[in-house]
Amino acid sequence: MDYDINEDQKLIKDSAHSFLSSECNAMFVRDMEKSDQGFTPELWQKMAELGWMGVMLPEEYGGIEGNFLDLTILLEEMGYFCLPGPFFSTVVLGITAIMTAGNSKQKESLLPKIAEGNCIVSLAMVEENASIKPESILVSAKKQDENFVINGTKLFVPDAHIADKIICVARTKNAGNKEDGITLFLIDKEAAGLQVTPLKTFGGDKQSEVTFKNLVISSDNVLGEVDKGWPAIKKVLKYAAIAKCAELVGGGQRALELTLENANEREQFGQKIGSFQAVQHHCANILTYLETSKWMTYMAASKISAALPCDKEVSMAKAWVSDSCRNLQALAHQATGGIGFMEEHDLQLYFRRIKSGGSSYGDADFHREIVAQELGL
Amino acid sequence: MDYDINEDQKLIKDSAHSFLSSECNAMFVRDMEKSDQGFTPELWQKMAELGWMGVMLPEEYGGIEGNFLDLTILLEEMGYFCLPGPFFSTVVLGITAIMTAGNSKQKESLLPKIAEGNCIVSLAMVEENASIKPESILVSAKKQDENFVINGTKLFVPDAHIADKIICVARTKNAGNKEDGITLFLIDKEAAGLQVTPLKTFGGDKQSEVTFKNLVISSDNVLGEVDKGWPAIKKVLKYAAIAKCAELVGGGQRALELTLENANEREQFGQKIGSFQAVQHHCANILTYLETSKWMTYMAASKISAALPCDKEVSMAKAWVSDSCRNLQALAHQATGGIGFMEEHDLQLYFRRIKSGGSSYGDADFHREIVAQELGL
Amino acid sequence: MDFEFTKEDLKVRQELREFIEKEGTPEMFRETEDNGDIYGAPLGREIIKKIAAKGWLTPGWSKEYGGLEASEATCYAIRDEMGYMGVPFGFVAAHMAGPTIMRFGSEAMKKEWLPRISTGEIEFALGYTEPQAGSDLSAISMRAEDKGDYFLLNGNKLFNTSCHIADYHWLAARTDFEAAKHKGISMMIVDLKSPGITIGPIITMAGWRTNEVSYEDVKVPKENIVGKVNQGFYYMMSALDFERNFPLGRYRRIFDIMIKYAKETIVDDKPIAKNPLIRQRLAQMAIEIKATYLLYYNLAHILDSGRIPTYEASMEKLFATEVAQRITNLGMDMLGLYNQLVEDSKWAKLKGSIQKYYQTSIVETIYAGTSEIQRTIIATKGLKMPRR
Amino acid sequence: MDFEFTKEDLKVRQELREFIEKEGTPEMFRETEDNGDIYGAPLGREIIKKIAAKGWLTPGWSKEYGGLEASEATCYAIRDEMGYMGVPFGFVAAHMAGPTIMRFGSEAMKKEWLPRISTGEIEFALGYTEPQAGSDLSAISMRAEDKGDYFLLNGNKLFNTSCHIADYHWLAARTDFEAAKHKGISMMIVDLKSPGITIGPIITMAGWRTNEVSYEDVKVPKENIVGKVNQGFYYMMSALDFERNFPLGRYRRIFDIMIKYAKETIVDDKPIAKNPLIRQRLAQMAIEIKATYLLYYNLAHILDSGRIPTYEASMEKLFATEVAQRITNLGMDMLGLYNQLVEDSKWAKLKGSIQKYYQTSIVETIYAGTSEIQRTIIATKGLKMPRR
Repeated sequence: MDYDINEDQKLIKDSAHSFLSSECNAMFVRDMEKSDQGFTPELWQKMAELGWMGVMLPEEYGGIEGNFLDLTILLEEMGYFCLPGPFFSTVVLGITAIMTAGNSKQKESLLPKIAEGNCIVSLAMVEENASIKPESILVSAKKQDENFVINGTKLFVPDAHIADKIICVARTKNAGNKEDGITLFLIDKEAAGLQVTPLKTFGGDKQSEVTFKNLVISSDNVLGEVDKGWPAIKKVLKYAAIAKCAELVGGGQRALELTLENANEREQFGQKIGSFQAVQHHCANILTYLETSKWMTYMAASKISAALPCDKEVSMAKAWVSDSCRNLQALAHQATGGIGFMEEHDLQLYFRRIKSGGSSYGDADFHREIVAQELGL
Repeated sequence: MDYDINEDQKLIKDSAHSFLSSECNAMFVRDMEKSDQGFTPELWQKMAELGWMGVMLPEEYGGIEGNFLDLTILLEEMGYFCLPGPFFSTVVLGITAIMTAGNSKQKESLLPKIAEGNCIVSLAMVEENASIKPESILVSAKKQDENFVINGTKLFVPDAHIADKIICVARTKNAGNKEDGITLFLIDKEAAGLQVTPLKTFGGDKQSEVTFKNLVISSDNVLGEVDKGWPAIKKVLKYAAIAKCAELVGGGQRALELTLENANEREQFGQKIGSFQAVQHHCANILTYLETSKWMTYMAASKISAALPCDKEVSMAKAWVSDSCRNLQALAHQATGGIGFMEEHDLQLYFRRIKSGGSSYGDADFHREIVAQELGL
Repeated sequence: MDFEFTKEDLKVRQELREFIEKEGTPEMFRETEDNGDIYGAPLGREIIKKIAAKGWLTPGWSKEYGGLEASEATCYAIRDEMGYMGVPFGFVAAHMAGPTIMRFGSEAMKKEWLPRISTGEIEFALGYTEPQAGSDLSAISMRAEDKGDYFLLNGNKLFNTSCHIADYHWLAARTDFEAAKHKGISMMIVDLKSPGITIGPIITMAGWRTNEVSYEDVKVPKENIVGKVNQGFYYMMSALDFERNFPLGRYRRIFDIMIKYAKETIVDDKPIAKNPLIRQRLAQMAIEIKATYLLYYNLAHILDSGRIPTYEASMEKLFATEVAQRITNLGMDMLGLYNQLVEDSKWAKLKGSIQKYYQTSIVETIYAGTSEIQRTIIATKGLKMPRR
Repeated sequence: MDFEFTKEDLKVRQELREFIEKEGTPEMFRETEDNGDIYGAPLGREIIKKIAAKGWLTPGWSKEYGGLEASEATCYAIRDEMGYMGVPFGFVAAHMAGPTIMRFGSEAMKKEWLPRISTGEIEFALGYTEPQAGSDLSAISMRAEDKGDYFLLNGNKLFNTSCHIADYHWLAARTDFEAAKHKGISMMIVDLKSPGITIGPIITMAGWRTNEVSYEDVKVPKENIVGKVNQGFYYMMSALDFERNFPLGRYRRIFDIMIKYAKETIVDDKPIAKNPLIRQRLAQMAIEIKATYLLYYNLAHILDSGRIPTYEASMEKLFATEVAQRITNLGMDMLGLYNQLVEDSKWAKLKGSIQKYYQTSIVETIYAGTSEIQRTIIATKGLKMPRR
């Protein structure tokens, strides 16, 4: 049993913290929210130079051979600073899908580019029913000679507006078992029949509607086997759930710090508000939510890293972190008072991201149901 | 809109409070818990002389022509003092059933006796499935000439061990609509085939298993119409739910007082513990649970008294009061500390009754489901 | 005991609802939302004047000053219904300044201000909070120096919503700099167009605007002092007892919208209303809303009985605002991923209203006395718990 | 980072479990429950001696004093497993007195007491709480007057569980009556059979026994003082940092029983485990139990890393005890009306264990530092929030 991060991870954490504190302050975050692109190529390039895109990749693809736990630690810092941009979609969703399902040709052609910061990837998974269950995949890909023709609409596709490649999760067969018949397609941004329409979100990130209208794609661009795409997506969803937890934990950490800064500074009734029991106990509860969330995230991440069975642990973590971070954020606002409600105060950045993150990749109810199944209930 | 109780009700409340504070102290409550009977005929007789058994009865039956709201106020005081004995089963369950379903002969023969304190009544409703839905009535009564033959087992029958009459809710027909085919029987304690076996409860009250073994009963003892007993039981259950709320509110009031007595007396760290914000806020939350519970109870009771439609309001009240009183009791223990955990401290009396009361006549989940139906969900 | 509305109250609610359905325009509602839900801007003023003409702005006031002499129960019902209908319910003039003038103001002041308030002609902005005076209003430090026939004001106010659209500032300022903190504050009425006043926007996380206001050598005539000099703190506190309440109306409307949404939205071939988890949470909200209104109308009942609510007002505000947060949180959970989409996004559900109110609800448990302050009031005033 | 048990720890848990399954008798478990879950009575002593012989009573101690020199992780795992198996987990001798003697006692004292503790030969009862000293232990007022070669003790202790069955009192008493409150308390070992000690039962609401203990002219030899005179308060506080933890084991067992019950109990033709409301709540409990153990084993990790937990111990105790209450509350809700039936009633489910633990769970958030005290420690020690 070891609760400490190792020396390499400490290095990742410290260097990410120091890099992002200079490159990604709260003003930059606000600017990116307002911008159409939602990121800057300059920052993206610097991140690539630091090796971040390749954190989980083998050396042969330009990576640094890290594991998922290393990525978790990096994401926690990104959450702390509300890093805008397509890191999550490219690295957590894209690389995981390609590494899991891709053939060596696909890996060789894509992964080094991604590692260099020259390819942004996203995953088009969710549809109008807003569900991440296999039976919810209805966008269809019909075989036509050596090609497939894709039709339908995907929603909530992160960073699709700037993606070079979009991995589309489509149905190629209607079997009784809904996990069967799902196929992944690697689609180029220039493909005819692809249309990306940005949605406006309150979480500060960029998501889009992506429609496929008789989009013809060759079989070479199938990622993995035809009809057998679900296991890879299931893995991606597990990674994404814990990756999102890591971001939330980082954000929760910053929300606590902001709360303490105010509580230890502001005086009312002749004393620091941080000396009032009511405020102290709110902060103690925040820390309790935060530390349990942190350990739950690390626990699940270390199971993933060790390639141990972890469906239960992943769902436990996502359910707990989604609820807890929402609760801690509410306490942070309550302890901070009026100033925390203002746009100019940074607390609101976390409020929005924490709620979005809680709903993404399965909310607490969804994951509790999986835990119930894992308990044999 | 009028939130005040009227002069008559104030009189009921004050006289009940003063009577019970001398006749029913916490030592007496403990003695009754330990006794086999769970009540004393002396106190029962005094209550009858005060007109309590007849609070809802017309004058012709020896009553004082009060309404359900009057009864609610009386029950609140009984809850405050943890009054032991068969008042609830006789008056809330028994009288309501007889007044609703009984014919004039049955009323004339039973109600005056009850009012005089000479007849204890109970209702045998719940069975092994522990449910209060009509489909859960399985104890069967089969027609045989002019008689019925009853077979089966009832559980959780309050005060059956001392009841002179037990109203048995039995199934006389297996129809598709489970509300159809339920019949009420007035059974004498001496009836052959009736067996009463006390259960041991942690709530301090007396409940029994009641078994019917080829118990033969004449049609004269059918209360109301054959097969048409459910509407009367539904009404009894509504009355019982709100009556239980009233007891819980009274108990909650006392739990708050006990908490305050300790908090305003005990010193730690050189100050009264009641001056600490954490304790103050616990107590503020207790009062909030208590007052909302009180108004919800009165609101539903006044709807019942005015014979207005009130399925939704009754279920709202029972759901809210069950949860809130449990919450307020937990806060009371937390604010009181170690001494409140001791048997000799009165707080524990309420702890047990509040949990039992919350489960009785439909718990919070059960009643929320009814509210959902009433909302058209 | 009787918890039913009178026929008259039901009729007034109905009339009011129909009136706003008829008169309200999308532009007016939009303007209102952008301004932080207080009227004052052109379209709001227009409809408020019409509402005032019906007597619904100040229904409890005497006819002399433009009221209907209605019961508090009626006033509370109207106020709640206005919230439900999307018409801002926090009128500083009608609900805070007016009643205080009525209780403590001179005859001249009453004659001058009350009719203009009850007709909806003028609106006030609240001028209590300062950077260092939030929960602790006795710490107010805006200086008002006595210069003979006027006061000279210098200092800053923070989070003074609607100053940029209201006519007058209902201002608490320090007029005695030596006295104990509570004993040196006065209430006064300041024309917001006075020279020396600078109003700067502060945008809330929910997108609407509040203000920081700076006073630099602002002259306020002495006749604009309300009641007695240096009694302002007590007037503020007294007003809170009378006026503290939180009509749940606009969140109740959100809830009704959610109920409809749950019935109409099909997921996995059945309405989400049939999901047991959703059913239970919606039912629980309906229950908590009911409890809120029982507390709310109890305040009216206490006033109608000639008494003054104390801790009861704190309890209602505490409970109602927490219910408001739970309603919007449930709404967000029900919408799932759609909860992220804002009003003008493609695919937005319910016009993005849930996430907007979800954000606004955060401040409800903070402004006008935080939940923590309310709990302390309940404990010390309601339960007489010791201060030491 | 690694959150898995070592193979050795898994093996020890397994052995311990099998051992208690084999050795535990219903009479022993019953005796234990009646005595407030601390050993000391005849049957408990018997099994504890056997457990001690395996090294499992004080696994972390050096071999010199009868330990296994095991890691704290192993110690924590053993302690939790003992709770799970129904063997009381709070050993005053092994977990509180022993470690303090080891840290602060003289060599002679170590030699005299530690081997007798590690073999399970003797048990201590905790002697901290007094009528006016609960959360505030600095207010301890039991008088210990220096009479040359002994102290003369007078005063009262309250809620000193297991005094009626233990051998020695691990007593905090005031030895300096002039010094500041924290600086006049000493720790000492008192033979509970000493003349002048009267032990009276107090029965808890959960049915088990604790005590009030009065000291009247009780003589305690000076060699029974632990460490330095007047340093007792600091020893108590230091011990809390080392020893504060709440192994959830016995509530985890209740949870496992509930899971089984949910799968096996048929209502309306299907197991209640299929009721979505029950499923969600059981899953939530499984999640919270997981979170508890993450906090719990972090304490072991901190100790194994050579550091001392501070606020982390408070957090674990706070969190675990609240989880314990939620587990039993859910159990009560799942049982419905059956939740009322006590162990020896006809129709009782799960031997009435749920309601028994439901009642016991009430005190978990109170004794050994209330949840409120723990939150204050987390805020002031963990977050360095200001005291004023």
